[in-house]
Amino acid sequence: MSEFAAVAVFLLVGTGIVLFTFLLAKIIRPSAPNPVKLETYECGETPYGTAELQYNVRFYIYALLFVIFDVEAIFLFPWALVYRSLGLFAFVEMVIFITILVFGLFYAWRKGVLKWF
Amino acid sequence: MLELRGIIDAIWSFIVGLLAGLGIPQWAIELVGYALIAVVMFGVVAVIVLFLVWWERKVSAKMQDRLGPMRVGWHGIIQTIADAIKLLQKEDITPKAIDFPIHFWAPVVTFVAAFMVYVTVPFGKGLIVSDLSVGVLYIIAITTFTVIGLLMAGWGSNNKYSLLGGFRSAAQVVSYEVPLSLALLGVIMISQTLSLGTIVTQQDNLLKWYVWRQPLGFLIFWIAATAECNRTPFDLPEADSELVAGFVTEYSGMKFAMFFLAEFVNMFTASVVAVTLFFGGWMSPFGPDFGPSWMWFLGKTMFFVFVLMWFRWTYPRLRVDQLMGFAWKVLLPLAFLNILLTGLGIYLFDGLK
Amino acid sequence: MTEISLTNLTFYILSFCIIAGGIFTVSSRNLFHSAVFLVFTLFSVAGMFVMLNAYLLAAIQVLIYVGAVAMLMIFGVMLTTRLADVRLRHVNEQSWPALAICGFFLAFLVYGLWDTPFTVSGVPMPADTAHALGTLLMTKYVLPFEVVSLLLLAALVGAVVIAKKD
Amino acid sequence: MDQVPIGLNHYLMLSGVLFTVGIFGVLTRRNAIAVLMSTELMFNAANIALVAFSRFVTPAALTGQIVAMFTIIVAAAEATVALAIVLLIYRSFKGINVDRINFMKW
Repeated sequence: MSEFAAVAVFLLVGTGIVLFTFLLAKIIRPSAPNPVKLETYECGETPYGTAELQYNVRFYIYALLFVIFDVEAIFLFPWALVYRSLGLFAFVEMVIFITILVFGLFYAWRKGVLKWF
Repeated sequence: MLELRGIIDAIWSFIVGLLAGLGIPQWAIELVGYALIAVVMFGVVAVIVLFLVWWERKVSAKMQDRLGPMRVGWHGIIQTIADAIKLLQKEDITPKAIDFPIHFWAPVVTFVAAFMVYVTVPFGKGLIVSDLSVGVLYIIAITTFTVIGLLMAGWGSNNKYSLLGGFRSAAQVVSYEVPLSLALLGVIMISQTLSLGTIVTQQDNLLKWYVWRQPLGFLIFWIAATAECNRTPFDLPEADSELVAGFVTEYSGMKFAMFFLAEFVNMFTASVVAVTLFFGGWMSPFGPDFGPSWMWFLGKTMFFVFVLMWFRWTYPRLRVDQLMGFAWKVLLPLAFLNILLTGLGIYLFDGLK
Repeated sequence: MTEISLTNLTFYILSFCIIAGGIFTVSSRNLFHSAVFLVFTLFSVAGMFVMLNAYLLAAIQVLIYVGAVAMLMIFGVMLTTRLADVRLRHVNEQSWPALAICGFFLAFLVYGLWDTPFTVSGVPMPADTAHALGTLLMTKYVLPFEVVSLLLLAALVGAVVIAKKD
Repeated sequence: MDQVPIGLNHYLMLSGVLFTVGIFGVLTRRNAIAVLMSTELMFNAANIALVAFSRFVTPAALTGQIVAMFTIIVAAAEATVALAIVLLIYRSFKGINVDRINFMKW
């Protein structure tokens, strides 16, 4: 556990330093807000509506695909870690595992999910 | 030899003597030590980034037959320090429509995530803060916080450009993350460890560099890492002709600086991981004790940073459909192929138990 | 303070982070804030796994929960809710009965768990859990391991069929 | 600061409290994604208990950690399908408040 103490300290010290620079900047910098300055930036035009648009659902579908393949990739790490000591059996297991998921990838491909337009 | 470990140990034993003399218990000394290391590491990272910003401008200028920054200091070398001071005193414009806590914490999350990677980076012989036993996974895990940070920036700004830029960056980073982890898997299969320190010591001369056994893996990793850093040719999120500045549109002053710093830190991190896993880290090509190890490390890493800058002025930007198609239809199948080939190679050439 | 009390202190701080993060997750009006608090909670849980010597599991927790699941939640929030929705009522009319039920449940749990003498083993944890986990996954638990690939395939096909615009 | 070392019961209490918080969220939230977040909290509570048992009761066997690993994976698969369904609901109902989606009730 003590090896992770450094991680915790880095987290706290890093956050602390960043907040400190924000504070420093707050002390140094000028502050002269006015209503026009505080408008949402839209290339100089008066903002039209809010950021409520119908966004492309493609982004979401890629995120769904990502979760599946990320889980798979992470699940392979413990396997890779002991690959040499387990022999041919582990290799065959992995070929089956990967084949099943590659099948999924090709399914998504054939269904046209990977096409952007 | 110019090894830094001895100097650091000498300074550290002096501090320990001082603190122990004051009657401070052992565990507190350890924590203070880590805190000091963290502050020093922050300084090191900051100096590296300041240098990289200047260097990028110089390299860009040379490639376009310009001079680049020349005014402040010798060949403009302290230009970035001047820029940093300027950013520090810039007015911080936070629009009224933002979601304040999210807008405020997004740059903090992004930067701290980029910074925390350096807990387990071996800078040289003995120069590693904490050689975590799950080091490789730790680095991948911490860098995923970057996605959270930029989604926060995109949402918190409540601006169309920011939101769209955030979506784009997240979809891109996420798509290239799978091939990236799978490419690193090949190295893990050969090295049988996740600790970065051990992976470096396994590659103790030129012939043992893992890049020779993982050429495809390295190629996949390097392309994916370029995309993860949002560098050209994968810099769609900040395609300034379409999205102004992407998710940083509504940021100014020090908050903008944090995103900017994090971008360069991530660029350095990508090079560090490439060097550590594929090119022997701080080991010199001729054996473990040839020249100061940290110089080898920095030299190799700077070369890869230079390659990233070189990419920027060589390749045109991809279209969004090409970008996604490349990750899912080319890199991902290739990464699977790489794992199968690696498994087969280990089986045929090394033999399994 | 000694080594033991430092561990205790870490435990209490992490517990506080987990529970406070959880409470904010379920009670925040702004759904995006909920998602960010969820990330915070999940990260603290990873810290708890580190305290329990499960380093590999902590890394997996951050990678899958924070990097994938919470990221997906944030995507979902960004696609389906607006900043303006914050003004809407975010809980249904059953919150007081629900609170009562949860109170009873918690009291029941505390009553049941606090004094149960579990047989705590004195055997120390193996130093290298990552390799041990890999070996177990490939030997004793190899069937679940393969079933997981089928499960992931099913989830993939399901998600594609449901989410694809036609 | 008490000197009692943190034991199994402390972790189980933490797990119980987190689980209760998750239940409260599932029972009261109107938004489908918020309900999903609450279920993730409950998954995590269960994982803490599993890993704690693995640490204290069967340290050598690591069964708890393996099961927790499978739980994480099942949770990820569940979240994927559930969020795809949320997207579908959003498309057909123009909103994802679960108390409006009651047409299968009777």
